[in-house]
Amino acid sequence: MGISRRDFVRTTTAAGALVVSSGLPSRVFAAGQKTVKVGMNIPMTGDYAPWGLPGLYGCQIIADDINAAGGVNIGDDNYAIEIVSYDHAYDLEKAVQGYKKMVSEDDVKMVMMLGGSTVGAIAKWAERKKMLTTTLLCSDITPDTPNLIATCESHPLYNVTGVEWLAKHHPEVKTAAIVTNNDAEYGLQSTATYQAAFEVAGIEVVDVNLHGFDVTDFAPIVSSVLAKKPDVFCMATSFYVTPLMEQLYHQGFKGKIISCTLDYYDEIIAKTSKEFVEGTIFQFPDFDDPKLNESGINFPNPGDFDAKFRKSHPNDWSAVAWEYPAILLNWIEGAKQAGTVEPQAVSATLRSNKNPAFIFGGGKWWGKDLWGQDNVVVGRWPVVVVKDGKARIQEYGSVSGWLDKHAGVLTKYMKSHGLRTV
Amino acid sequence: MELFLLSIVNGLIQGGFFALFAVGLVLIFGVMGVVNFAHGELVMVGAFTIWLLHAQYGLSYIPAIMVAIVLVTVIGLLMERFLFRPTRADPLAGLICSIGVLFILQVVATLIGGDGPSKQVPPPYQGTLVLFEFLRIPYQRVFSLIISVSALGSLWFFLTRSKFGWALRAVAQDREAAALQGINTNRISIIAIGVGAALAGLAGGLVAPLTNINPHMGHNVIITAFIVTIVGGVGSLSGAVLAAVLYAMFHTFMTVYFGGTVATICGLILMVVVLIVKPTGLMGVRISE
Amino acid sequence: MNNTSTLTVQNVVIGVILLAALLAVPHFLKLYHQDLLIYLTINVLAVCSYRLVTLTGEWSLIHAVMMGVGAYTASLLFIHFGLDMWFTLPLAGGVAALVAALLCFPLLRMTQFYFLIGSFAAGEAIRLTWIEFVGVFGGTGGLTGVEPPIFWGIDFIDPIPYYYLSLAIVSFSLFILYRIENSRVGLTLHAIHWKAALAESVGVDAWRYRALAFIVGSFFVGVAGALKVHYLGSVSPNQASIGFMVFILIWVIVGGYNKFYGPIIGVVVLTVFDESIRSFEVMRPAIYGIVLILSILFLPLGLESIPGKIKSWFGVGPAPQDPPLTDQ
Amino acid sequence: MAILEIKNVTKQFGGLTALNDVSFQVEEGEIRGLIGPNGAGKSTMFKNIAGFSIPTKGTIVYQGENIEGKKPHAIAEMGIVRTFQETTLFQELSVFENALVGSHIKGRTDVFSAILGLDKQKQKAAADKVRDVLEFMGLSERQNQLASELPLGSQRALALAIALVSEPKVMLMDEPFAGMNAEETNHMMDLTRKVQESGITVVLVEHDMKAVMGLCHYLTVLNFGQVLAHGTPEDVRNNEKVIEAYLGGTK
Repeated sequence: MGISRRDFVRTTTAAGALVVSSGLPSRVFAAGQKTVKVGMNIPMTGDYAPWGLPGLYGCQIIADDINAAGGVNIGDDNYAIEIVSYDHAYDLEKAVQGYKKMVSEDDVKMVMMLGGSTVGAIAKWAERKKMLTTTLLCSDITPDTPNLIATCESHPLYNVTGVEWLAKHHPEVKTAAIVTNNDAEYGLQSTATYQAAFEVAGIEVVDVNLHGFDVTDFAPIVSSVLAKKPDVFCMATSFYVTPLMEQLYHQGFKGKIISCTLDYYDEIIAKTSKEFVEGTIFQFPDFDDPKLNESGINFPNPGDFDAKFRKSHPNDWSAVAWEYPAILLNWIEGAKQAGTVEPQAVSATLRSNKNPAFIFGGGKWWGKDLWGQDNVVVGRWPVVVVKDGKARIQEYGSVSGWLDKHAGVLTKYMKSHGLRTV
Repeated sequence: MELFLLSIVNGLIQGGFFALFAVGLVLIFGVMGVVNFAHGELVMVGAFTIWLLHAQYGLSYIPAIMVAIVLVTVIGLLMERFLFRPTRADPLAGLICSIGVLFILQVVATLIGGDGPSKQVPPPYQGTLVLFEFLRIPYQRVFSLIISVSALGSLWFFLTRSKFGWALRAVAQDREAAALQGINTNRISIIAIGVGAALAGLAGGLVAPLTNINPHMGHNVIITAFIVTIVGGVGSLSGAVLAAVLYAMFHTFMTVYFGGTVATICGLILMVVVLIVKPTGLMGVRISE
Repeated sequence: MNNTSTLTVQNVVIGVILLAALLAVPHFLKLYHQDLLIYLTINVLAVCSYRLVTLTGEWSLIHAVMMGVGAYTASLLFIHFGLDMWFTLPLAGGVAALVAALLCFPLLRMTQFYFLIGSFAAGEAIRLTWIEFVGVFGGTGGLTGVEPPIFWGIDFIDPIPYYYLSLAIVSFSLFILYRIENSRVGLTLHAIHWKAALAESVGVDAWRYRALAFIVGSFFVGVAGALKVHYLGSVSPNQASIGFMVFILIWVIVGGYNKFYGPIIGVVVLTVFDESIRSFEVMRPAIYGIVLILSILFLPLGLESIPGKIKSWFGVGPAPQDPPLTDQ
Repeated sequence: MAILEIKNVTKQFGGLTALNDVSFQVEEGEIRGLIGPNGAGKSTMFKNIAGFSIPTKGTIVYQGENIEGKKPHAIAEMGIVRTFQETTLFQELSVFENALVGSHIKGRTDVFSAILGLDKQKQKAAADKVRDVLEFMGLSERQNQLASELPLGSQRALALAIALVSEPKVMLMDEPFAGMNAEETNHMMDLTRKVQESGITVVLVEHDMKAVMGLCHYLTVLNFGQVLAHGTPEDVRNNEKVIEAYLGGTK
């Protein structure tokens, strides 16, 4: 199973080589067809690879589908989509080098990135080259980054919906404890958001436990948190969910569990028990979820995508598997409306749309109050709960609705952690 | 009070694990004068072996651990023969060679397991030992504590009661004097790295079901091992065991009462303080003037 | 040490050709490789300053963190006070030197293995401080938005001007490092390395000289850090991790640390090599590891010793000796 | 007048007493021998005088000043310079550079002067001094060779040269004749005498009895860390206790 994937990685990364994946149909281009290149400057090796590589696989599936169907009509031209990838391994120097290469040498029309310090590092170049760039972490947006947008994942804002749902369906919970990795890009952002959401929901936060990336044993961390007897155990992290869940299980935690992600939850069930994981709340659905077929969802055939992905990459599904594709689809829509693939025009068209086609619907542009630019699309976001060993969407909460009422609380907690706000 | 008891148990379990790999590092350093930077990767290889054989191919846990130990020992012996022995005159060259090995082992693990998410091994011993309602220890951890204590016990027995153990300690204290007394230092080096690597393999096998397994996991292991080694005294095996347990307790209690990051910073500061106050560590012997 | 740097025709010709090549090379490269060239130039300063620290025979593991100290200093000065690179560069070096001076008291009580590990621990503690104090240092995300200067109408954000600028600064720094090494100070450092006790017996205060090497080395790597951050635009704790430190160590040792130019050869050859195997992607570290081991086993004096070896094969020069890297 | 006074010095390592209440005085301008069987504490005494080790008890007075507890480099600066057992040189440096290190006290410079070349005058003086001493030691022709390439006799001479360049008042020589053949020994004895004639007080630890008896003006005999006897070579040769100690120990 390792080998085919390895070959795939190698071919896609070879000197930013053209990715024409195994799917032969993509080679059958219509006469006179042009190619538009879209860049993915993401981590494909190292610790952050799980938040890069699955996205590349996902986008490849989408691009292959589009190309197999004859490409996409933008303006007067018909285009094939080509994904150009560069592995920056979450290294600042490499991220900037890869970005400049894509923009200056590969002639890409949009660059998708994971976010965090790597986006901070390229932000200057995005403005200089006026290149449309996307991130999954909307906290990357600053007053100086008009070309940086977050059109899909609005980490960490969506976390409010899970807390809202929890408070509504489990009014008995009074206290919560938050555990996360102590980093400014992911953990602290989520922590601030959860603190704000709990405050709004009337749940008292009795402990915030921050730990480094060097933890090998979560037993003491979990023990110390459980000693505060919280009703809710909240994981504002994606990195250490499995070992934390395992410890909660062994230390006999009986309360509610809420988490940003629950990637590979079947493995967690294998390490704990089905009963224990049951009822865990998080924010990222599987794509075979029936509720994704409802109207208002802006993602073509989620079930089909899910099947294709799990067939070609059975062990690699993570949240980014559909997030980068959603951004890609969003961009294609924008380019169609703009009638061109030129970054500035697409960017302007996307942002002039008061009701952008957000993946879960209900989208609107937001962000000025917190980060200085309305460059984040917020809208509905799914609250996912494990039911009978399977992740199922319970409802779509409204991120925008919450922000309209409580953005001030969020700002307060962001500031309390030393995080940047306008 | 409950939390206190629980933390002691957690600290002991963690301490046993720290001791397993720190003792190996000390043994190799003491006998060969080489800082084996790849020691964390030896633990990683042990853990990966469990993932591959046990979790992927369904081999039982205990045989998988055996294979892990043998495999890691073989890697250690190869390192001794082809890297450390030729560069013996020069400890720094040995260190750089071990960094080379570190790179190679990480890549091999990546090629086998892929770059994707961290690997998980379902615990072979399910269930939890409930001593009191507040004192619950997963059987997997009980197992790992028993095994690490008995491994360290056997090592102690070997070092104090056998001829080899005696020779090994003699070489660790003074290589030249030992050679003059007719001890075959090459053979002792082989035993040292063999035992050290085997313990690392065992540590990897024990930790596999308890943690995230990925090709880079050796990094945290080696940092902890350094701290333990320094605190315990570079040339002292009993110092390493004592320091492992003390440091694990220290880290556990700091984590419980002050948080994880603070615990790590304090651990590093503790190490620097020990270096300043007693550069030879808690049990270290003064190297002759 | 007592060098007789003769201004022969041969040397002048070689110098002119080298200079011309250094000035011409970016014009033959695309943007991606121009960037690489700039980082390479800066890394040359990092390895050469590291070599100064190692002249006394002590190998530290804090040099990468000192480069980070320089980068963070420059970033903070730029972001909060709008100071231009002309000011941040010396100040970054100064702060790195100051941090080094303070660290001398605990660290220089140790030697050899203890110093190696002690310096590593001190470096990690500094790095964790950057991570912990999010408000000041930006946590794991680090600091962004640092810019190069615009001067004489030249925007140094473009790679070629910045390359020339770094080339000038690095060359000047190397000249100073070279002067130090070939002065009495350098002789004393060498003397401490080979026989500290003998040097002390004729009045050398070994502690002071080890401190001097550590502080001056840290100053220049601080400058290198500032130079890097003004081009790259951001700095994060990750950049100062043990990973980068290991690379500095490798560059110096594989290049050959016995000669002034050894580390330069090391960083240049290995960077070019590393980039040339980029298409092997995941395999790359392993290839690197194998090359590392082979060079230690078969070229213990580093790449720098190859010409000498070739000469001795043909019976032209003396057979090179293989002294150990550290004292016994 | 005594240039160096050792007063009741005791040195203990762990449970071992290497020196036990040792006292003696060294007169200015003499060649003093410090002899005794192996393990008698001679080298330990040297280390304590030169500051490489600190006495557990007792004092060491040099020119009327207590120097105990001072660092080796500070003691060197005051004028006490030691040489080492076996051959201790900067093997990787040339003969000239080796001797130049010896001129540290007079020739040292700060890093800025070094960069800007402000210390030219000083360095020239140091180099001249080095050349004089090498000439004096008969090493002039070899000054560009690596120290490791020299024959044993010349290596010892170079070790002496390094010490001499620093212009000491007292020179502590640790077994300068060890491993030498008769010819080399004679040459070394001549050199030592020349050193003494130039006004430097010499204290030497030595096993070679022929050299000791021929060279020293006065001897101090140590045994098991205690002073066994003082006296001229003639006195010591006939001292019963000394004969017994030597017959009981090594020859």
